[in-house]
Amino acid sequence: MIVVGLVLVAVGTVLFHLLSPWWWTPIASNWGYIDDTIVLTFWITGTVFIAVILFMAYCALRYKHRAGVRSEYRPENKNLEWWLTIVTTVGVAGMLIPGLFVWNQFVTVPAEATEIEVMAKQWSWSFRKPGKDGKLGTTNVRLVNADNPFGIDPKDPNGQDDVLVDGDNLHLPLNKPIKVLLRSLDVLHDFYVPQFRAKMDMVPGAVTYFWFTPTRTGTFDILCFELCGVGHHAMRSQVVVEAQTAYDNWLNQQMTFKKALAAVEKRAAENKQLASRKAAADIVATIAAD
Amino acid sequence: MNIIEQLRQKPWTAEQVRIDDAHGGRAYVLPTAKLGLRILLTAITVLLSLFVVAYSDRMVVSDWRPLPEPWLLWLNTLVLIGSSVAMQRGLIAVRQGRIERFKASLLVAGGSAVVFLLGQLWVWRQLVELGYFAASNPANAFFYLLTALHGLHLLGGLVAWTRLVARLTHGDTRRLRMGMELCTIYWHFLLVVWLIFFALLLYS
Amino acid sequence: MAEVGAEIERIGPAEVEDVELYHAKSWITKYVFSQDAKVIAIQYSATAIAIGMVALVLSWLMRLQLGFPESFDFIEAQDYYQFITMHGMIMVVYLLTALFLGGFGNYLIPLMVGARDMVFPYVNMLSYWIYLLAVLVLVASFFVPGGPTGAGWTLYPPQAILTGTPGAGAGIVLMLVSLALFIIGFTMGGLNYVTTVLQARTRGMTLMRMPLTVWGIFTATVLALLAFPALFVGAVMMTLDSVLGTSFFMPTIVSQGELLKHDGGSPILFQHLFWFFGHPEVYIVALPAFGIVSDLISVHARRHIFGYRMMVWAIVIIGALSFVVWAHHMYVSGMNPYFGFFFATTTLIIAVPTAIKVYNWTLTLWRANINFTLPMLFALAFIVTFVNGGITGLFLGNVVVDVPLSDTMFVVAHFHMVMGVAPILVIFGAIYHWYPLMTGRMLNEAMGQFHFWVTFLGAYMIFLPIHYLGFLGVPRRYFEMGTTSFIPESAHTLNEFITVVALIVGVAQLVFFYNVVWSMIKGKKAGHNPWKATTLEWQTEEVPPGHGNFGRELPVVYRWAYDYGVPGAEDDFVPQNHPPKRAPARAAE
Amino acid sequence: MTEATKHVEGQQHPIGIYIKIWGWLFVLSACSYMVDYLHVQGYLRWTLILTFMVLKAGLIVAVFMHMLWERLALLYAIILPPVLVLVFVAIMYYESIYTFVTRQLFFSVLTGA
Ligand code: HEA
Ligand code: HEA
Ligand code: CUA
Ligand SMILES: [Cu+2]
Repeated sequence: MIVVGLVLVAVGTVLFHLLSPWWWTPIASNWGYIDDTIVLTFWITGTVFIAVILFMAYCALRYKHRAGVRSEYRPENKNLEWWLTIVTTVGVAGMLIPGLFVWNQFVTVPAEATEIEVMAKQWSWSFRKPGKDGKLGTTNVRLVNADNPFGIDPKDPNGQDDVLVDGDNLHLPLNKPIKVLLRSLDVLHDFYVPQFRAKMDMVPGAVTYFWFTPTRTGTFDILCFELCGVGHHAMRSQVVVEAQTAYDNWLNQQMTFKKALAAVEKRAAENKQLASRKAAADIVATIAAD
Repeated sequence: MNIIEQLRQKPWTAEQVRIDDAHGGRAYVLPTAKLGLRILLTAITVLLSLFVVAYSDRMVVSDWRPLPEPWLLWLNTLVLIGSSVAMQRGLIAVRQGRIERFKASLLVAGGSAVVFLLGQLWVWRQLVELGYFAASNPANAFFYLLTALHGLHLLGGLVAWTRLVARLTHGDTRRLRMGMELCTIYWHFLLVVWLIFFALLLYS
Repeated sequence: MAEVGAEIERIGPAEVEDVELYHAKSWITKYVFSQDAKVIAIQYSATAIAIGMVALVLSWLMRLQLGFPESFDFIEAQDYYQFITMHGMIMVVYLLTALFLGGFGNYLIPLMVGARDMVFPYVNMLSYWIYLLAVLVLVASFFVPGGPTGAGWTLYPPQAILTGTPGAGAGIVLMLVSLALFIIGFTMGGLNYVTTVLQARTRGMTLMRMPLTVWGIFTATVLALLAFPALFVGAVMMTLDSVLGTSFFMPTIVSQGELLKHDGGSPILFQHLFWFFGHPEVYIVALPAFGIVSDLISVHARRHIFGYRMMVWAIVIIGALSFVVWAHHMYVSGMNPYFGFFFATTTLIIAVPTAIKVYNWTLTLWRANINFTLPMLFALAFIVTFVNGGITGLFLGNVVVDVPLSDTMFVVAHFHMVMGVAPILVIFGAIYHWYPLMTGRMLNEAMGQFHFWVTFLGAYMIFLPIHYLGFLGVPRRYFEMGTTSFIPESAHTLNEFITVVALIVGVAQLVFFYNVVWSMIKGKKAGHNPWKATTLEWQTEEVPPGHGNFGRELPVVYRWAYDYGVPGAEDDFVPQNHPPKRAPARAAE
Repeated sequence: MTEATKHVEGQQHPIGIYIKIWGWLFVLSACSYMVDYLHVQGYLRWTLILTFMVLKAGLIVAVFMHMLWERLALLYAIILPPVLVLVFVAIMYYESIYTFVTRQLFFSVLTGA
C-alpha cells in the first residue's frame, strides 16, 4: 500500500508538472538568465527528489517485515557517506555558481542605463523621469503636499525639468536599459511586473533600485508585491513598452515639475482673490450644517 | 574533554562501551544551578548586545542629538559598584562561615541596589523636566530603553535577593551559600552591563 | 556489543545527586499547578493544540476566500489580512514551537535521559503559566476594537503600526506583548531543557548515547534561547514606536497625506532583527522533527539509525549555520544588494548537512525489517514532503531565482510543505508512537490509516499545485486577484480545487481527535513497550510512567539507543538499560 | 568536565599531530602571503586574510593550548554565540553605512525645517 502510495506521489508529481498549464508568463526583459537558472535548479533538484522517493519505495517493497529476519547491523559506512556528501556539494555548487554570476549582473547597473523613479504610497503608483539633463532632482518627504506630490526640492536645479507621471501608466522605450529607482512615502511596497522577472521592495526613508531592459512591446500589469495594508491587492497600474517614437510622443505630453510649480503659483494667485469669498461661504456652510 | 572528540565517539564499538559505562551522567562539575545561571546569562548577553547593535546602527543617522549627562549618573554608578563590592564581601563572609558579617553585607548590597534604582528614576525625572522626552529623539529613546532594561534585570535580581534574605531566617547554610554565589555572579554581571551601557551613553 | 564483558563494577558512582523530588500535596498542585514535567507537557500540548485549532479554522476561512473570492460577504479585505497574520503566527510560534519544545520536550527529555524530572521544576511550572498568559493575550487581541493585527506574521513596520493596516492600534500592541511573554516563558522552560540534558542524565548516558530525539530538542532549545532575544528586541522597540511615538524603525513618513512625527528610523533594521530570529525559528520547529522522525524510523524499521554520528553533527551544524543565513528572506528587501552573495552561499551550504540527514533516513530503511505501522507511515510521508519543501528552499536560497519568486505563492508552497506539512506529520507520527506510553492504550489502527492517507495525500495535493501558481506569478497575501492579464481562468479553477481539498483534509482531522478520545477508553491495552523500543522511556516500571518516572532506582545505561538487530543477541532489540551478559530483554506482553 | 575518561585512552596526543598542525599553519601563512603577493584587492582581500587568520587561530587554540582541553567545551559554548552575534554586528555595520549613503545621495537636507 505505502509502496503504491510513494510511487503514486512520484509519478503524480512528474505528471502534474508535465501537464500543468501553469508556468511562467512569457518573458519581456533581458533576464532570461534567471529563467535559465531556474530550469537548471529544477532539473538538479527534481532528479534528486524522484530518486529519493523511488529509493524509499524500493526499500519499502524489498525490506518489508518478515518474521525471523534480522536487519543488517552496520552503524556507518564512511565511504558511502563521503561520496554522498561530495555529490551533494557538487550539485549545490552547480546551482549556486551560475546563480551568483547572474546576481552579479543583477547588481551591476550598466552605465548607459537611464534612471526613472517609481514612487509608491498607499495604494497607488506614480512615476518620475529625468528631463533633458538626465538627472533626477533630490527629494524630501517633508516637502510632500498636494502641490508637490513627489516632494521634489524646488531649490535643486536638477529637479526643475523632471517629468512627472501621476495617475497615468508608465511608458518605457523598447530595448533601452533602465535603472528603476524605488521610493515609498509611507510603508513597504514592492514594484513587480511578472514579465520583467525583476522586483525590489520600496522602503520609506531609503531609495532602492534594480535594472532591466524591456525586450518586447506590449502592456503589462504592475502589481504591488509587499503587504502594505488593506489595499495591497488593489494597488495596480500598468506599464507600456513601445518603440522609441511612440514613447517620445508620450513623453512630450507629460507635465514637468517646473510647469507644475507655475500652475500652482497661478492657482495660488487666483485663490487669494477667492479666499475672502470662500471664507464667507465656509461660515454659511457650517451654520447650515448645524 | 574536548567536545569535538566527544562527538567523534562511536558509541556502538566495544572500546567505547567500556569508556562510556564509567560515565557518571553529567557534563560539567559545576553545580546545576550555576550552569543554569550561566545559560541564562548567555541568553541575556545576546539580548543586550542586540540592543547595543540596534543602538549603534541608529546612531549613524543624522538626526541623532545626544543627551546631556546628568551628574547623578556618576553617583549611581558608584552606588552600583558599592553594591557589587558588598555582595562580594558577603560571599567571602559566607564562605568563611561568618554569618553576622554576611548578613550585614547582604543587606548593604540589596539596599544600595534599591538606591541605585531610585537614583535612576530620579535621573529620568530630571530629564523629563528638562524636556527630553522619549519620542523627541532616538538618543533619548535609547537612553530610557537601556536604563529601563538594566533596571528591570536588576529588579529581577532583587527578587532572588529577597528570597535569599527570607532563607536567612531559616539558617540553611548550604543553600545560603549557593544562593549567595548565584546572586553575586548575577550582580557582577549586571554591573558590567551597566558600565558598558554607561560608556555607550557617554560616548554618544 | 553483547559479547563485551563490561562488568557492573565499572559503572561509576552516581554523581547525580537524587534531586529533592517535588511532591504534590493536593489535587490542585498535582494537576493544575503541577511541577511534574509530564503534567506540564500535557498542559503545554493541550493549550498548543487548542490554539492551533483556531489557526486551522482561520486557514479554512482564508481558503474559502481564495477559492471563491466573491462568495463570502463576511470576509472583507481587512479580515483576510487578520486571518493570515494570526494563522501564520499561531501555527509557527504558539503551536509548533510550544508543542515540540514545551510538549514533547517536557515529556520526553527526562524520560529519555533517565532523569526523575526537570532540574528546575518550579521554573518549569512558571514557564507553562506564562505561556498560557501569552496565549490569552493573543486571544484577547481578537476582541479589542480594530481586531487583531493584520500586518502579516512578519509584522514589518511601518505598516504594522500605521492606520492603513487592520489592528494597528490595540491589535499590534497585544501581539507584541504576547510575543514578549511567550519569550520570557519559553526562556524559563528552555533553561530547564538544556540544563537537564547536560546535568541530569543517568549513569552511563553519555551524550553520544542519547537518542536523536533528545539531540533534536536540545539543539532546537539552544537555538531558541539565542534567537528569541532578537525578536524580543524588535518587539520592545516596535511597541515603543507604536505607544510612545519613538522612531527606532520609523523614518519620516507621509501617511495618507499626513506628515507623521517619526523621523530617521530604519524599517530594514527591524527586518534584520526579525529574521535573525525568524530563520533559526524555522529550524527550531524542524530540528525536533528531525530528531523524532529518526527514532520513529529506527524503531519501526527494526534497524539502528544509519550514520548516527553524522546525524548528530548535522543537527549541530545546521543549528550553528542557521544563524548566518537570515537575510535570505531579504534578498529583495532593499538591503545592501551585495549581501546577496554571502547569504546565498551560506543558505545553500545548509542544504548539505540536511541532505545527509535525508540520505541517512532512507539508508536506515535499506536492509532493514520494516514494520509499516502508523508512525512509520507518517515518517515516510515526512521524508517525501520535507524533501519536496527542502528543494524548493534551494530555489529560493539561490538569490537570483528568488527575485521573481519572492512573495509569490511559491514561497507559501515552500514553507507549507517544509513546515506546515512535514513537521505536522511528524507530530502525528509521534502521537501514534507515544500515545501507548502516555495512556497505556493503542490508538485505533483503522481510523489511523484513514487519517494518514487523507492527511498525507491531501496535504500534498493542496500544496504541490500552489508552487505552480507561484511560478505563474500569483502573489501571496492577496485578498483577491481581481482581473490580471497574465493569470488565466484555469488558475481560479485550481484555487477552487485546492480549497475543496483543504476542507476535506481539515474535516479528516476530526477522525483523529475522535480516535484520541475513543482509544483512551476503548483502545487496545498496550502493555509494556509495545513497539519493542530500546530507549529508556519504555523501560519504566509503570505504564504510563508514574511520579518520579523510574520506580525506586534510576536506570543505568549500558549501550547506545539503537541496538536493533544486534548479531548474536537473543531478541532483535536490546534496551539501553540491559546490562550485557544478562537475561535477554523482556519481550512485549 | 567529568566525562570520566581522563585516565582512559584518547588523551595522549601523538607527536605526529603536532607536525601535521605545523604543516597546516605553514600552508595557511603561505596563503596569506599569496593574497598579498597576488595583489588581491578590495573586499576579497580582507575576507581572505581574515579567513586565514581565523583558521590559524582556531588551529592554535584547538591543539597547542591543549591545557585548555578540559575546559574547551565550555569555551566553545561561550564563544559561539558571541561569534554569531558578531556576524550580525558586521552585517549591520555595513547596512547602516549603506542606508546612510543612499539617504545622502537621494534626499535633500532641509535646513531650518
Ligand atoms: C521548518 C521550516 C523551514 C525549513 C526547514 C526551511 C528550509 C529551507 N528554506 Fe525556507 N522558509 C520557511 C520555513 C522553512 N524553510 C518559512 C516559514 C519561510 C517564509 C517566511 C515568510 O516569508 O513568511 C521560508 C522562506 C524561505 C526563503 C525566503 C523566500 C522569500 O521570502 O523570498 C528562502 C530563501 O532562501 C528559504 C530557503 C530555505 C532553504 C534553502 C532551506 C533548506 O534548509 C532546505 C534544505 C533541505 C533540502 C535541500 C532537502 C534535502 C536535500 C536533498 C534530498 C538533497 C538535495 C540535493 C541536492 C542539493 C543536489 N526559505
Ligand atoms: C506550521 C505552520 C502552518 C500550518 C500547519 C499551516 C496550515 C495551512 N495553511 Fe498556512 N501559513 C503559515 C503556516 C502554516 N499553515 C504561515 C507562516 C503563513 C504566512 C502568513 C503570512 O503571510 O503572514 C501561512 C499562510 C497561508 C496561506 C497564504 C495566505 C496568503 O498569503 O494569501 C494559505 C493559503 O492557502 C494557507 C493555507 C493553509 C492551509 C489550507 C493549511 C492546512 O489546513 C493544511 C492542512 C494541514 C493539516 C490538516 C494539518 C492540521 C493539523 C494541525 C493544524 C495541527 C493540529 C495538531 C495536532 C492535532 C497535533 N496558509
Ligand atoms: Cu503596496 Cu502592497
Ligand atoms: Cu529562512
